[in-house]
Amino acid sequence: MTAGLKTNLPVFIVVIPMFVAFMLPTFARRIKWIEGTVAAVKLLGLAAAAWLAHMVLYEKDFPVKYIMGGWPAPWGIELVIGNLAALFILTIAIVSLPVALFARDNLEKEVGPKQRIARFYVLYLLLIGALAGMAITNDLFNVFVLVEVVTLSCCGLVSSRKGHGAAKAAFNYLILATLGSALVLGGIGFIYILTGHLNMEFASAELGRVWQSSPHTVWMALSFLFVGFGVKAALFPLHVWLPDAHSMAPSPASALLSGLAIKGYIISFMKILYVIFGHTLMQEYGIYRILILIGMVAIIIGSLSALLQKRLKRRLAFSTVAQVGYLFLGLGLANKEGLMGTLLYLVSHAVIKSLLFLAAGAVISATGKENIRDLAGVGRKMPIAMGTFTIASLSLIGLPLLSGFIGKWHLVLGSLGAGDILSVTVIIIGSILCAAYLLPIIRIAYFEPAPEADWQDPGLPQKAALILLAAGVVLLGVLPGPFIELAGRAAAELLLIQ
Amino acid sequence: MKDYILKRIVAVILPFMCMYGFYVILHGASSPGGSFAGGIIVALSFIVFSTIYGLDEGRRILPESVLVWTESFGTLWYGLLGLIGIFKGVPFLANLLAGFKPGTPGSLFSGGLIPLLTLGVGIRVASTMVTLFFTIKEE
Amino acid sequence: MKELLEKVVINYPYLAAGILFAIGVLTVLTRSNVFKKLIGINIMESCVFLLFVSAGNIKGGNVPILDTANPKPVYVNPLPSALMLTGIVVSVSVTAFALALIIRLYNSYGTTDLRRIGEMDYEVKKK
Amino acid sequence: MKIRNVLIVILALIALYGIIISVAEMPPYGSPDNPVHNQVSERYIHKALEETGVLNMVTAIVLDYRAYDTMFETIVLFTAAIAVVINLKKYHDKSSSADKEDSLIK
Repeated sequence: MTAGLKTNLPVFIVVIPMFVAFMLPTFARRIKWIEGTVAAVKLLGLAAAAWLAHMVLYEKDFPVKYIMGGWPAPWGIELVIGNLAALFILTIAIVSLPVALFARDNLEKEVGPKQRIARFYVLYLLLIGALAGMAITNDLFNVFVLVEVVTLSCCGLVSSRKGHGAAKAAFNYLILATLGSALVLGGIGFIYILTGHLNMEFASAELGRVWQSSPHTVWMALSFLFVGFGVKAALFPLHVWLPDAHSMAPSPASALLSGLAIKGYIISFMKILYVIFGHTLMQEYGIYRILILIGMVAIIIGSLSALLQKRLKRRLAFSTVAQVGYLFLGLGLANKEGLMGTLLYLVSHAVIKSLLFLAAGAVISATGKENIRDLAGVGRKMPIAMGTFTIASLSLIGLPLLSGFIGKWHLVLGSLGAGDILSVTVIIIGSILCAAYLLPIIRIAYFEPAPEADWQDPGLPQKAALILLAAGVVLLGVLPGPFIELAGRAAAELLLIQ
Repeated sequence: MKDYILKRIVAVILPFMCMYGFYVILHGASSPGGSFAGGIIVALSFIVFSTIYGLDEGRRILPESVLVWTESFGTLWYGLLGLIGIFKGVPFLANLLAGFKPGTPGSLFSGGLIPLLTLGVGIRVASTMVTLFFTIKEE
Repeated sequence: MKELLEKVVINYPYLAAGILFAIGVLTVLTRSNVFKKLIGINIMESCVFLLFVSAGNIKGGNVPILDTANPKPVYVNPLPSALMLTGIVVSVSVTAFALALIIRLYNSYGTTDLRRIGEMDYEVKKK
Repeated sequence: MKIRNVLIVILALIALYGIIISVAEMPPYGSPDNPVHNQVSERYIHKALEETGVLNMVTAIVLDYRAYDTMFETIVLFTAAIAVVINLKKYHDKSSSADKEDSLIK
């Protein structure tokens, strides 16, 4: 039994949240049961993810290939459970449990009656399952289908908020994201036409042989995939949907979207770039330089536009645009340190940004104020919400001993290794700008006189969620051992270093 | 709608339409079509019915609870059939590997798991389409 | 040049897919009416389906349904058709969801023009 | 607004140029020697009956060789249904429909 559980663990991680999601609308009559079930599923998921990570770290025979339905690689769908997948699944589990806890009291205000809350949880579980699936799949078309599940559930989560702004944001998001997925499918089509394979490794081997006879088609496939995933991951000139969607969504949904959904696309893009195209082709086409350049522009422009925002959640949303720049910058460095930096920054940003959004959501739902100027004195009235917000901000800026530092440190090391002084400068400037747009919030919250209003810290589950995430931020900074190990091995795997 | 002729014609045609939909679903293994196309035809029969006879009548024939159940369990059915493979010790969604009989080619129940999967997906597609239509029409 | 044109003419389904795809992208990006945007999205997705399905074709090939009585010599590639079945379902779901959002937008703004909606939002913000 | 449209048209023209160039390089349409017709489709065509027991190869692929994709396809449909319901469904109290509260048209 245990052996069966162990071999099929990757399938269960993807499928169990979805099964529970199918049953929620029919079985669950009371909102308490739904919340309990979701929390239980997430706890189970955390345990499973930890087990998976432990197996990947300490057992010899990983990465392991799971052959779906018994059809081997080029004919059927193949899942690969390696370091990258274990790292991302662990991140999903760490972030999604506190979000589920936080959602308990929050949703009634932002989403509405209990039937809608039940549907919200359904979309939440589908999103989690599909993200886990994206991390482990090794099949191009399967990536597309999972991308669609993620896109639709994200748009559903955004549109579940009451009020007219949410529908508009969700519509813009849906249109642009579908444009992105059509581009992704087009890119997959070009690769399929050239190689005749959908499995990533077979396609890669075939592409290495045929690319010289049709270089422009390969270039077209690459640019289709780049723009498609760029739209979905909110890469700088294509980020127009993000600020509205992330600031209009209910707070738990914003945390998921900013923390996890974007990361899922980046993981997929990373796999497609490094596994299918590979080092030689990317160097031949100069993708590395484009990635670094766009990453740097995204960092600067995203941070500057965040500086200009007056509303709290919009500022955090623009901050996400800047952080996506770091991730793409690391992808373009093309050495082990840079890729490790991307992966570690991805993990730490997932935790930090979801904590920031949840704390902001707690503050906004307690005070009813969205502008940063009106938050004077929140720090003293809501110590836990604002305290965790402070920890997360300091970590995002990149102070040592907090999680954001490790990712940035590896990114800097990677840029030095690539001999790219400009990107080191940009990373440091980005940190300074990050301090410039986050620290004023903390200053206003703590050092300005509080008005005579009765603002309370949120309820116990929400406090627990915030503290859990804050503990995660600190722990990732102090004891990053397993994460660094996983990220290092994943980076070496992607770059084919033995 | 008050149109008497339309109602009579629809009353005659509809059962055949629905049956044709199930025919397409079940014969997906040996002829063009299959779960999705057949499911759409089944859904269309209900959609035509509730367009001609009114939404309330449609709701009476297919209550919301039935729709929610078929919608959820059509998808769950697929997953549960996939789990059979795991219980037999072979991968998820295995078909003949999991010990199903291939049957005579071209007959109704050929291909082991496939007719069961088709039926689940077809019913599920039909109920989703009807749900989408009802929800959008109600607005 | 002539060589290029000849090759392009041989690959006319791909070219049609590409041109229609560009038209779809233009429709999505330049029109402010929500329905036109949705139609643009549908055009784009159909083009990708065209690209895939024409990739699987063989001239003189048969429908990929086995005929046990008299087997055909050449069958077209069934894989792209199977993939596009999934793609069509995805496209249908996106369209349904977008229509629901359009209804919601129309209920709260009274218009289906995104530019007008933006102006209304701006006015509300100013107040 | 005008400048933006002109920019978009220029971008589209560049993309079109790229498409034409890459179409010219693609394997010729309809030829049986294309890379698409490799051992993958060979097995689907010749072994589908033996390995799955159905005559329709497309069904064999959709529901057996790549059944995992089809599961996600149904999940996409399910997601869309849930998202539509979350947006449009009215529950018993009138005020609870998504945005009756702050509609901009009265």
